[in-house]
Amino acid sequence: MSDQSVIEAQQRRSSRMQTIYRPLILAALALFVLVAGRLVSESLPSWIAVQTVLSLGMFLAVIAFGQGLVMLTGGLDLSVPGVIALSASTVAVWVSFMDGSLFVGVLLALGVSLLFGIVNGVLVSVLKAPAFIVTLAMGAVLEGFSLFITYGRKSPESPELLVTLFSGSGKLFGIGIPALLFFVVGIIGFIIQARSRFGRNVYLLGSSLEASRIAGQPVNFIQISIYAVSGFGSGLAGLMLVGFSGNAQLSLGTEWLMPSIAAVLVGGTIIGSGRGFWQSTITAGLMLTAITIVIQSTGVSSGWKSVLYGVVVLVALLSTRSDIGRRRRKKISQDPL
Amino acid sequence: MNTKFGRIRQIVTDGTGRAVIFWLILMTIWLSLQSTQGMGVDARLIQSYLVLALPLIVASIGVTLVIIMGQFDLSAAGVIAVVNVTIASTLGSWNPLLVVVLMMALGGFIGLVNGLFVILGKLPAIAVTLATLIILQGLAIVILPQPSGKVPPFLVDGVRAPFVAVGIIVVIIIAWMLFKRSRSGLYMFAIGADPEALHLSGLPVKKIQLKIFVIAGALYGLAGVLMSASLTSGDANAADSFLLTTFAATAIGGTAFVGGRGSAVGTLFGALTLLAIPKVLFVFGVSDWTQKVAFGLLVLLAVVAGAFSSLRKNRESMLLAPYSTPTEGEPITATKGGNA
Amino acid sequence: MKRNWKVAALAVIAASSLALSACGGSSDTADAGADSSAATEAGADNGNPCGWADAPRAGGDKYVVYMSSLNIGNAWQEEAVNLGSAEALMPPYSDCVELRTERTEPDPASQISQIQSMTAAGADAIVTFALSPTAINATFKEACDAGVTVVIYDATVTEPCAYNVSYITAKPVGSDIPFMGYNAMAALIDMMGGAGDIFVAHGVAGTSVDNVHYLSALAAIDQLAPDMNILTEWDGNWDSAQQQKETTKALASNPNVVGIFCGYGESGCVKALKAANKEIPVTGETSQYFREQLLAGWPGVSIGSPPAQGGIAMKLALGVLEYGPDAGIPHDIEVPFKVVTKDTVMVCEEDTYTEGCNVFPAGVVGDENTADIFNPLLPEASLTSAKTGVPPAGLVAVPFTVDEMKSFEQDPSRRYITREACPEGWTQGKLPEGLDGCVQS
Amino acid sequence: MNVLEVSGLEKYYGDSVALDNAGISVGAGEIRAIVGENGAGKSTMVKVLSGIVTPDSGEVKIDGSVLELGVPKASRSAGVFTAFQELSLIPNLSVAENLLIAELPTRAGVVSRRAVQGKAAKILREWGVRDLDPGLMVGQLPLSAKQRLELVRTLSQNPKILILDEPTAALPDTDWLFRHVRAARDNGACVLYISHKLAEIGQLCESGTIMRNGKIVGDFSPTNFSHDEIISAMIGRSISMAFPPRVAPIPADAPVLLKTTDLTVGNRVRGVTLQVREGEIVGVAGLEGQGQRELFYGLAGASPVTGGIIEVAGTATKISNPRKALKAGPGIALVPEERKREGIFADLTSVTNISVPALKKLSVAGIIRRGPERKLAMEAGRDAHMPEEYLGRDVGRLSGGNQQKSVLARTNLTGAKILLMFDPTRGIDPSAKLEVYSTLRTSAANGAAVLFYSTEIPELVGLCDRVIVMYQGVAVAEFEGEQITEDAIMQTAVGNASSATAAQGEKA
Repeated sequence: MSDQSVIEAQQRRSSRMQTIYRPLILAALALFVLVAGRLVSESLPSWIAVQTVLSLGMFLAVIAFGQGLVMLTGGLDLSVPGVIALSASTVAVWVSFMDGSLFVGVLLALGVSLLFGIVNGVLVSVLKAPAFIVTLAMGAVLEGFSLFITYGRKSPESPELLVTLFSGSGKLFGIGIPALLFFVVGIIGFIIQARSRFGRNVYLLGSSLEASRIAGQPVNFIQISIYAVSGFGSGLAGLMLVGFSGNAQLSLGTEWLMPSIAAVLVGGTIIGSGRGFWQSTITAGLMLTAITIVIQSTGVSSGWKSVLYGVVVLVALLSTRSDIGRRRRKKISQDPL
Repeated sequence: MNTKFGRIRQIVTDGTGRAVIFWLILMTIWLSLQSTQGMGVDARLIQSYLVLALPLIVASIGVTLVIIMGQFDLSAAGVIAVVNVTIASTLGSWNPLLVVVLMMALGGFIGLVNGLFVILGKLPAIAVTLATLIILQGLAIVILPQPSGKVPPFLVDGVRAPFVAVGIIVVIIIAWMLFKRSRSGLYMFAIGADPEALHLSGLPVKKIQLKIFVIAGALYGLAGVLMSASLTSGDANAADSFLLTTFAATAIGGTAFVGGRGSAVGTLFGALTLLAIPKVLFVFGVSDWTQKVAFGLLVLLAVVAGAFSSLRKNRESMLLAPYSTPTEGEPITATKGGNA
Repeated sequence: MKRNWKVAALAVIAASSLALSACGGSSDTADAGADSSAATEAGADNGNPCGWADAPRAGGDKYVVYMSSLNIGNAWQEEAVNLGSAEALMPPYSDCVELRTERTEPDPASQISQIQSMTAAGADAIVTFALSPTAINATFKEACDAGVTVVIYDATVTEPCAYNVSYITAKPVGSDIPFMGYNAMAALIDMMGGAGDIFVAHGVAGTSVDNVHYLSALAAIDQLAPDMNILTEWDGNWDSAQQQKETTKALASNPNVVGIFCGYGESGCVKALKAANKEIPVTGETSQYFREQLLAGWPGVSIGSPPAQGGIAMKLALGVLEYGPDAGIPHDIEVPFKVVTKDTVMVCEEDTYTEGCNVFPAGVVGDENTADIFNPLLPEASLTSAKTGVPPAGLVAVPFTVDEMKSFEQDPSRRYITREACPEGWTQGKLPEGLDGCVQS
Repeated sequence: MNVLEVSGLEKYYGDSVALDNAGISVGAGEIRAIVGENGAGKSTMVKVLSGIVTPDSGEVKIDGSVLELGVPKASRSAGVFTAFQELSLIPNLSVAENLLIAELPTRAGVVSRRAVQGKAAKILREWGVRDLDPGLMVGQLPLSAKQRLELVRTLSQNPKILILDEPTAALPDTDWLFRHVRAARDNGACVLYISHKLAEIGQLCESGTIMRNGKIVGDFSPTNFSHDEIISAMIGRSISMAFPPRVAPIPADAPVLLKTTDLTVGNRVRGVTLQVREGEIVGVAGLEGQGQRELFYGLAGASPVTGGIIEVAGTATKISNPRKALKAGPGIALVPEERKREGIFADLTSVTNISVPALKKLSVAGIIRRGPERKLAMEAGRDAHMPEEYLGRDVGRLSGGNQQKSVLARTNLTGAKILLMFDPTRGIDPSAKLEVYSTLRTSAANGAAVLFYSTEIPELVGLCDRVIVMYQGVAVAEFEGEQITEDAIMQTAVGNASSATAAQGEKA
């Protein structure tokens, strides 16, 4: 059984590669990028920069969480901007026009987001409609709804509390609250995805829907709850962003969809498989955020900036490819010894 | 099953057939309401509707091929943007045929790059093409910082000339019928269903995959030319919406996102449907927020209906599966099926 | 069992989509009702409604006029389309015009499709915001050829047959130097004491409006403060959320900045600065939030695209219908705009136009709404119109005379910027502001 | 002079060795058996010879000329043709298109259906296969038909070197195959025959080679080696290939845990009445596609039951999905047919695979306690003879045997008393098979009622207390105790029994 034990050793390594090394590499890259930023701006690296990366990374993480779960099970959630817009305008309108309490407003917003997440889930799991297109269409519908509730009104303003919490004006021990929240989000996300029963069910479903079914897993329920969580996450992000930017508007979420998908992919999650880890996703989010900050302050024109960004993403993908470690080891094993 | 009812049932459960039906319904609503409102229906209205649909049709078919092959391609919008600005900024007065060839070659080249990263680089296609999309959209702005330029007039007038659009659509359908039955076509479907088996059969799977990526890229290139012809100018942002609409068209056309199954003809009608929806909403006088909602719901309706009926179809096929006696006895009889 | 409720699900979707279309329809007919109620017997010497130049294309006793903007939930877009609609619903126009409002999804194909639909539906005039200066041209041409009057507001198009009503190349009220970008940058340089490094925010990259603002701003730097550096640039997409995100990033890499050339979505820039508690000069457009900040003493210059252009464009369109296409109404109108600083900011009486006022009392409109709905060319504007698209009772439109319109014609030297061509007698050359323009040959 | 000369093949996957200086030489007109456990390197060698896998080093000579490695075309043109274990057929292409996949005849670039089907029909007839309609989608075929198609496709190339990898895994009548293999041999082809079924090897092969851990560990002559000797050589330690002893005959009053009356599933299972008592292992025999799969899946709630009654522990129960099945009375658990697709979670570790049914009771406030999970999985694994060192490993990387063991361990963890074992020993190596047998017997001894289907009739004979034979969706015969013989089962399975003809008529 010698080969078996060898395989085992390799397995240990490659799984550590996934759960520990890759996130560390990505985090290190994020820092490195900020340091290398020196080349384009002499005020980099700086404590402010780190804080900014963390707080923007926090928003990204909240969205990327649900997105990641959906992608693990072979889908994509394109309704993110729609949900964000809807939840944001719900809370804003409720508080600034209905003079409702913030608490109720938040519950309403999250409830609505959850609801439409569930609708997505039902369409995908029960009616077996392609997630890509269901969530795309749902996104359009939700944008319509958020237009409707803000329609003909003066653009609704955000509740004060949300602003102080998420605009970065509020601080705790001199650190912006969003930056601190990043770690909270990170830990909660890790517990849910890596340690909880729900997270386990997601991995099982992602690894093999048929096997889950035969093993007596409530597959439809799980799939629905995944989209529900994704909806809820986007709703939460909506609340945070409405606090961040001070008022609700349709475009609140549009600039976050692609980054969330990119973070999950660069984090090494493979669509529709049981492979992918939360710690990699969020660290990938940090790295991408850091990169955008540095690229932004290069002198090149905006066109070249996005070219640069795309190239960096490609490089990041290549450099953190999951089988790269194995390939190196193969070369070693080829020499006569 | 060979009763008339059975055949109708078959059309409805078949992705393509359903797309056609859905499209016909929308067209009837649109045109009938149009004719009752002020101006009647003239050929030019339909003509311009088709011209507007051409780029989406061609691009979506590219996406469809890649999806049938079991891969994913987000780069369409990027290729179209680059082609559009290249034509408008530099090829404005070139020989139109040369332009078409060049731009298809450009698209094909980008498809080749995508394919190489996916197949040799062993990277997930969606990630690679997302990156190339970002790069290409950036390049488009670099090439043409602000909308301007012109498109070879022959192209513009050519595409608008009566019956050209219809002609192109007919050509597309015929081309698909042939390609589907060509070796590459069969291999494409095969790879989508089971690349490993094809590999074991000793066929060059990677080469075939690469080929499809290139063909898709070339189609995006062609779509870019067609879009340029209908915009008559260059605009780096004009193609942005293709990123998602191409997939919507594919899905409405009844192509499952699992690979191995699908039809370009279905996609063609999916695209036509997508462009018919705004027309219907217009004649209904739907504007402001309801516009987005109604659009979303109609797309959902189209896709979910498809998923729903194919769900029932699968269930039936399970129950109607044939008996087999492996001993040399009476032959196995079952519904014969071609691809798509 | 299971199947049944799947059927139900389908049914629901189908039903609701139809229901929505229907209610959309009804909402529109409500508009129509609003003006037909005010309708009177269209009696006139030449038999046309209101005695205007040509008969309505679709026949009927009213001119069909479409007013369209982008369906992106953007405050500025809504106000522009509302002011335009209100114009057509005021007497005397309300008796002559059937107004139909539309929204365009932000992609050229949708707009092309929509313009074609409008033309086919018998439009006499189409007043719209154009997604691209060039991409829609062919469609506008078709509309013109079909006898439709096409008027574009804010952003311009190069199609000669269309009328451009825009501020892009205009001079601010009480200034001899054209271009918003130039004036804004000049004001910024002035506030910074002519030195220091800045951020520059673009709008949507790849659009002509953005390019004109940007290039004229650069020209100002060259001429007024050549040693000033641009530390960072970004695409603000004319969106405050995006502006705030980008400003936050920029501040992270360059906290030592002393001024921001922000443009539309400026509230995002200011909010990001506040979060980093830096109070530095900012150029922005006309949001209520920004003007309130100026009122509170924030160092900044508010200078931007007036939504009144919507109303002005509508008046122009109706003028063309009234006097006929050959009455010599210029195809290029420059809409003047205001420059407001913390010294010149002045609170309006609610809902009325008092000379020189440029910000509403707190709480009357939202942060993102523009405070600048009033314009010398649109004295009949009102806050109600801007908010709802329906004019308050008793308000009467002030039609243009042909000469009035001529007096606001764009200076030929700047024609090249909006039309990519010079009028006869002019050839392409450099403008004093450093941009490509036309010079007398 | 040998036709095939293989020397010094080395192939590593990562740092696991698949081929370790493997060499073999086969002469013309020779049928060489290659035996070894899964993971011994047989399939890798096959793939190297077929040009599918490029070895890290080594050389292959055919008729003395060196073969270009890693190039399928080269291997084919050198006359090497292979029927693969994992059938290289494309589900969404027709029988004909699959048969001619490598050189599809085109007319003006278009593959004409008629030409292909004509050609295919001719080939099928030549090879004595009259029951396959060339127009059928391969995906719709039963496994046996697929295997036959794969074989015909290989044989019809008149190979110089014919490689058959587990050709009879799902093939009911081996005689058909042997006839053609011998014919090929007589035409001077050299044949590599890879199989776990030592009986067949005895019938067919003149010589044999044993592989272990990627090495060639020796040759043997099938005629004068005992199975036990061969197996010992394969796994490197001596075991005896015996079935666990039956316990004393099941008492007549033992409670009936599972009883069906006129059970129908679609039109695949047409009125099956059977019962399984506590502690009993009831075998189900039948050629591929006689409805046994639907029977098992119907009972497990994985296929919709369309008629009849299912009584679980005496109470009639409606089973609409696997979840309900697990909850029904003492619980019904299924070990599915397609291990890779329906059985294992390939990307996840064995622990994760095993602990699935226990997750609820393992977790506190929704959080899984990992210590207890590992412990539980370890125990369950031990009961299923799963070596502990594999528990932390992705199941997808384990040998078929260990994959199956993790599935059995999970099944045991469900605590279900009614076990539906659908061909649990398919494609796993002898030692693993033994362990599976004993697992089944133990759970039966612990009061489980086991329904056991296998394609290998000897297993049914050796393991079961009763055997039901299915033909055309009906249970056509039932044997008990001494009546259970391979011959009796085979006779009824192919429909020769009187009851079978009745079934025929019923169908028509």
